[in-house]
Amino acid sequence: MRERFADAFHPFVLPFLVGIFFVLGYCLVGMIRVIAQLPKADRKRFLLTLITPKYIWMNVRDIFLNCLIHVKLWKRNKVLGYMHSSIAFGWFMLIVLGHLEVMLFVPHRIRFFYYPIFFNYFVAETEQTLPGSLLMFLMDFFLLIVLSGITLAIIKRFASRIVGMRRTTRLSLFDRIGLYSLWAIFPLRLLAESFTAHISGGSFLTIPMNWVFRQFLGNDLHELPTWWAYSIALCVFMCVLPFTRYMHIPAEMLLIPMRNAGIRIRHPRKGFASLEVYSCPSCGVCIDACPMSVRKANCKDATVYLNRMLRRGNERRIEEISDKCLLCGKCTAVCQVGVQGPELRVAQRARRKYALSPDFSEINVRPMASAVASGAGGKSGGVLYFAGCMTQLTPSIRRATTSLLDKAGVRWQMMDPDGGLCCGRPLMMAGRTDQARQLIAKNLEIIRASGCDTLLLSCPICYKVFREEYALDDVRVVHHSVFFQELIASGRLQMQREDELRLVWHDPCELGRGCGIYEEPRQALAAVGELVEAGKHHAESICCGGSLGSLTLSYEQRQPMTQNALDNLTLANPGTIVTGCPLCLATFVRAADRPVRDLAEVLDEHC
Amino acid sequence: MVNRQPVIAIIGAGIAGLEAARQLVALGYKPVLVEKAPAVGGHVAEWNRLFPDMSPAADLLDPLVAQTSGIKTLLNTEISSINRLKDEYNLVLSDGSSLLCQAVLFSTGFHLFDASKKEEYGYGIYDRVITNRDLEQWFNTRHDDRIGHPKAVGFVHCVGSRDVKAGNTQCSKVCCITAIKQAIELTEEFPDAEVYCFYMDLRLFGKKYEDYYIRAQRDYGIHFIRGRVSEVGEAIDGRVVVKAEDTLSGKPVKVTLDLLVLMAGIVCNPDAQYYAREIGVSVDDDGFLKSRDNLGAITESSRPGVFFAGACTGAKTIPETLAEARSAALAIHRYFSNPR
Amino acid sequence: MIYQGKQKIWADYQKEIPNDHWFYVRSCIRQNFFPASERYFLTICRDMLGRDIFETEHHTTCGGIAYHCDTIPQETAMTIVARQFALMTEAGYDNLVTSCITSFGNYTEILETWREFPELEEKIRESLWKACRREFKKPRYVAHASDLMYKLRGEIAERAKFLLVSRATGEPLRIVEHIGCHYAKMFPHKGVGGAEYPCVLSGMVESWGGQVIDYPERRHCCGYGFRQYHVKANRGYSLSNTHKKFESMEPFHPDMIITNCPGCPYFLDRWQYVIAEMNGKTYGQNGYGIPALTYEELAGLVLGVDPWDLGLQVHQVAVEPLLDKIGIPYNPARKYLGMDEKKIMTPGLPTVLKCC
Amino acid sequence: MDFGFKLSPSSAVNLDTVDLARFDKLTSLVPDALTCIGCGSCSATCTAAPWSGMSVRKVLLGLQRGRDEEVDKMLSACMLCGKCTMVCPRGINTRHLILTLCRLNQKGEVVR
Repeated sequence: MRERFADAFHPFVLPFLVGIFFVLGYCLVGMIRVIAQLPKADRKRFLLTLITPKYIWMNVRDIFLNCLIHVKLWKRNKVLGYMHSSIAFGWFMLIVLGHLEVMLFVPHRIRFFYYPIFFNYFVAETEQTLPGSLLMFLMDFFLLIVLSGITLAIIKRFASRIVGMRRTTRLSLFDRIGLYSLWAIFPLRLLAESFTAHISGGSFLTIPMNWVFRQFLGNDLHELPTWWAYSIALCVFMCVLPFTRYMHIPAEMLLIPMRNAGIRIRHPRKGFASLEVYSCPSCGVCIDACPMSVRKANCKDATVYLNRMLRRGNERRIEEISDKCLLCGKCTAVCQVGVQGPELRVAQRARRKYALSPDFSEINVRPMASAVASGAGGKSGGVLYFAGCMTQLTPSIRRATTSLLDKAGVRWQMMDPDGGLCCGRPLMMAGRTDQARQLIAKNLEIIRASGCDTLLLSCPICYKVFREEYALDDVRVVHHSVFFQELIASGRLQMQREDELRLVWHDPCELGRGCGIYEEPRQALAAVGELVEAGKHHAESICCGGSLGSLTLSYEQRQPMTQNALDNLTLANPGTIVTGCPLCLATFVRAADRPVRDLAEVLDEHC
Repeated sequence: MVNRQPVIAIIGAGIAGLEAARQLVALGYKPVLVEKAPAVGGHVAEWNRLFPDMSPAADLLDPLVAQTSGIKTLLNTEISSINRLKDEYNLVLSDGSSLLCQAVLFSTGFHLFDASKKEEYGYGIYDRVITNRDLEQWFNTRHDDRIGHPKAVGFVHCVGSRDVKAGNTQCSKVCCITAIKQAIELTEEFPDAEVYCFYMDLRLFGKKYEDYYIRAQRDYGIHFIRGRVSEVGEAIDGRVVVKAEDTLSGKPVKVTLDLLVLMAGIVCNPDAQYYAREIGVSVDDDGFLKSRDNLGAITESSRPGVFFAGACTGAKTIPETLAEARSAALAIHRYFSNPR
Repeated sequence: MIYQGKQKIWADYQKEIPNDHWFYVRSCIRQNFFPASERYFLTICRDMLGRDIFETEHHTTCGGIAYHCDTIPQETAMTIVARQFALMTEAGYDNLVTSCITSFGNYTEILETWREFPELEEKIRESLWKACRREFKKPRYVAHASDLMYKLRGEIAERAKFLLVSRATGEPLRIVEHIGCHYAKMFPHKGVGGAEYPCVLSGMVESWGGQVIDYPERRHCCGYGFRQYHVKANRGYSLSNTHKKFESMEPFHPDMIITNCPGCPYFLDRWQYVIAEMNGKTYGQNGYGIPALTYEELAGLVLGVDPWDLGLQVHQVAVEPLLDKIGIPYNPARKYLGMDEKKIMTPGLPTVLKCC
Repeated sequence: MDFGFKLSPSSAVNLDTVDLARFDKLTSLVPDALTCIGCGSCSATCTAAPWSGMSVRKVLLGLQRGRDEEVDKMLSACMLCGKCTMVCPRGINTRHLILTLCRLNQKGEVVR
């Protein structure tokens, strides 16, 4: 190999240089701002992880698997997986190999940014060497991979159903520019390299194309323009990148380490939140996933649009989208980047100004506290059962739960025999955290007074908040599904199995995605009958539509969502629908065409 | 036993009488309509639009009148007396002639309660107090100086209904929905007016009535105040000051209105009571004519050959009245077809 | 306002009032409040119109206040009333005319009760006999003195020295009539014109040239309410009801208030002073109050009786502006002279309410 | 002058003078609020009621009767548990109603 030009420069590299410096500068500034916006504690924590070997390894692995290979996407959809990883990983390899070539043949040029990118223009092949032709081969190979990905991308754009997506996002102008320039880059590179292949050499792709072109193209006049075009395409792509969904490429590379460091959203627009927003590739997977989008309704309220509106600062829509959401968390479950839609919305709700705020300081819980204290009869330990507001509306759950506790011979007492305080979760969902804290303090007073060692909950909404927000280190907070499964496993509850009983388990949002409890209730149900699965289940189960998460959805708007959730549950035609949440129960019972029961009820009947 | 064409006298040519006559003709009889008014149609002829579909009263009445035009109808004719012969009835008419018939159908309808009897509401004393009928006629004619361009309007439900003191303990049944209908119509007429309905209970039992109520609340912003108006006074500007208790908040309320509409209730037509006594048909303690059986034979009296249709036996909606008219016709047919 | 409408109602509520021969029972409290009223009722009926009105010093209270204050049972009130009837019977009269509205209500209520429950009447006859060996016949007619005055309004109009018109403009005076609650609210058919639009006073006003004004709170109680005023803790409530009436009649600018109840003129008169002291607000023209007269006082004025003989000086609200408006002559110097032409003390002047 | 008693303010609600600004704004944002029939289901099921006398029905009524203090007192007791929404026969989204109301100042403006 020898260099073709002494000065090793040609003006057509300038566009590329402009682009690369612009995008690198932009990302650098962005990164510093995000880190600066973190609360002090978070920032310290994050920076520490960057120098902790364990975290470094974790970060490198995750970035490689997620950003380049897109493993999550592979699991979800092979075609999309291939499409993304072919482009991402292929392009990555082209860059790496480009640098290898430079280092191998013209090491002194490595300091030129553009050299590895336009290598084939600046060099002429003198003799064929094994490593040389190997590199050439790999270059053509990965270029082919990328091109295949691009082809798929083009097909997807015009026929998304082929790759298994019902609805995708509508692209903004910048997105289109970015998209088309991205599509252009690699064909142009192929052309450019083909045109110069007789000088710079090439491999199975470029050499034959070069030969073909030379049959009918008499001169080399078209060679330079193609390199220009290639460079310009790169420039355009990199210059618009910050304003397009492709921003997720750099953003995600910072998001992953931050998430590994356990940083949480504290403000809907700043720091980690903005990073999540930029990491959204607006692929639109969340649109199909969103329970609100049934019958083509509310499509514009999916998380992808929240992110877009947050980037555009469209306050009216931001508010609308934030308030409408059921906070079921499914968008996060299906999101490739794991954007926390619900958390973003709650943070947004928490920013709201109110003329009037609740004040629970007047409430005196001492009578309740002393009641549970005397109920415990001075003995510490035992189970304290908090039925919660919603269970008051579904007394069957309360009856079944207490009956099971008796059958298992557990020492227990009610925390709210004649109604109690709300657990605070609904206020949290509305973003009214401080007010929720007041209630939490009041409830803590009662729980502490009881001296119990286990707090039993039949409502996942309560369960989540007791688990996450209550400082109950010495008290075990447990949902009845888990508790009863343990009692069954340990033989303290004997179940009579009823073979012809077909049961389907509905994963309540707060219990499943919210607290990661999927298996215990299923195991418990398996003990009493034949368990069938819904169409979508576990992390992808569909919200019943009754969720307290939504502030604005009307009853009429919720009905189709409930119906859709029921259709999904009854795909395998179960005899009974079983759930573990009083709210889901009350919501389903209204619309279901077959019995809907709480887990406790079903267990109690077979015990 | 139909040896000769029996004569059937239908007293009152309101919708009940007309519909019954129409059915009887279809069954091959020759009924005679006796109407004291100069025209047929009764109350419905005075109404403008009908709940629950806001359809013009004429749409209901005109075809009915057209199809009964061939039937012998004695207008401006009162009945001075009725006497019972063996199995016939002799109607002595105001023109001196007499009508011998084998069956009598009471379709005498109702009278609107005289709102001036509720003195505390000041109907006939305060300029801005009118009744449901007055308002309905205004919808028809657009002539009523009392109405003007009201900014605040009140509707008083149960005026002379469910009221021992007014001598009327029963519910007039149609006033609630009528009040809502008229309140909506007024709101459409005067969008800037605040409209209040003072009710004791809202009884919206009929098809689509409840939807109507919801629309009145949500789409027309009509205020419903649960409480009976206790008294009405006149302010210096001639507007009326209405006092009531808002029983849901347990507080007395006071409001100054440009127009107060009294939903006069339904009482039995006194003529009907008079005729009934003459031929020994009993009158129920609510003042309406007494059916042989309130479940199975609402259209039949305790006397052979005497039948009822419509509001003479109690407050009725239009569909109920029409249905009764038809079943009365069939009852009469059965009466003449089966030998006694 | 549709006048014919009212006439129609008045037509439905006419009561028979005999022309002559009445047994008169006085009110417990009026003689302290407006003493000349009852005196002039007798003077007008007997001396001016030549009617036979008998009264006896032996009659007592009718027990009405005690009864309405729940301090005596109705049987007791009935026995007291039975005794009045006995006095009437003994005197050979069977038309009873009462000076007091509550008495009128009480007599009416008792007679109606006896009509419904004859056994109760028997019981009362028995207890009266046991108590004082007296027997009685029930009165054929019971009237309130204002009924009688209503009956005689025409004759009074004929003899009228003054009419209720403004001398300056010739306009009729704007007069608020206030009917005592116990007059017809319990038994509408026992009152002239019924309970909603009574014409007993408006009839007088109209036949004497005045114009009755109807205002939203016309029906409202004057605020006296035995259980309210008599208990100091409730007195503010009593006052508030009077205040409500004045607020309601204010925009109509009435020249005077005429009443037919012992308590009403007193409270409508005196509370004006209290309200003025509390809120600094007066309801008459330029700082004065609205004179609240009894129908007897009004009749007296119409017939040309000297205002001071009618006892108008014991009203809190100054009557002079009214007298001037009608053109009734009076001698300011005589205002506070007693019967013996010697000066009784002159009251101190209020701080807000304007008096002469 | 002190008479030892005072004029007591009238307990009557004068609909001529009640200021409906807040109620009107609320119903423009949550029209369903107009469809309340005062059945009291919300009050009966309310978690906060035993502690405070909270009642959505009374809140809506109070707004229309100018009883703002009572309304605000009740609002500030709401725990947003959502039971009232579950039981409302008219399907009113009571939580939305309450949160919207809490955003309005006495003049009926949304606070920013």
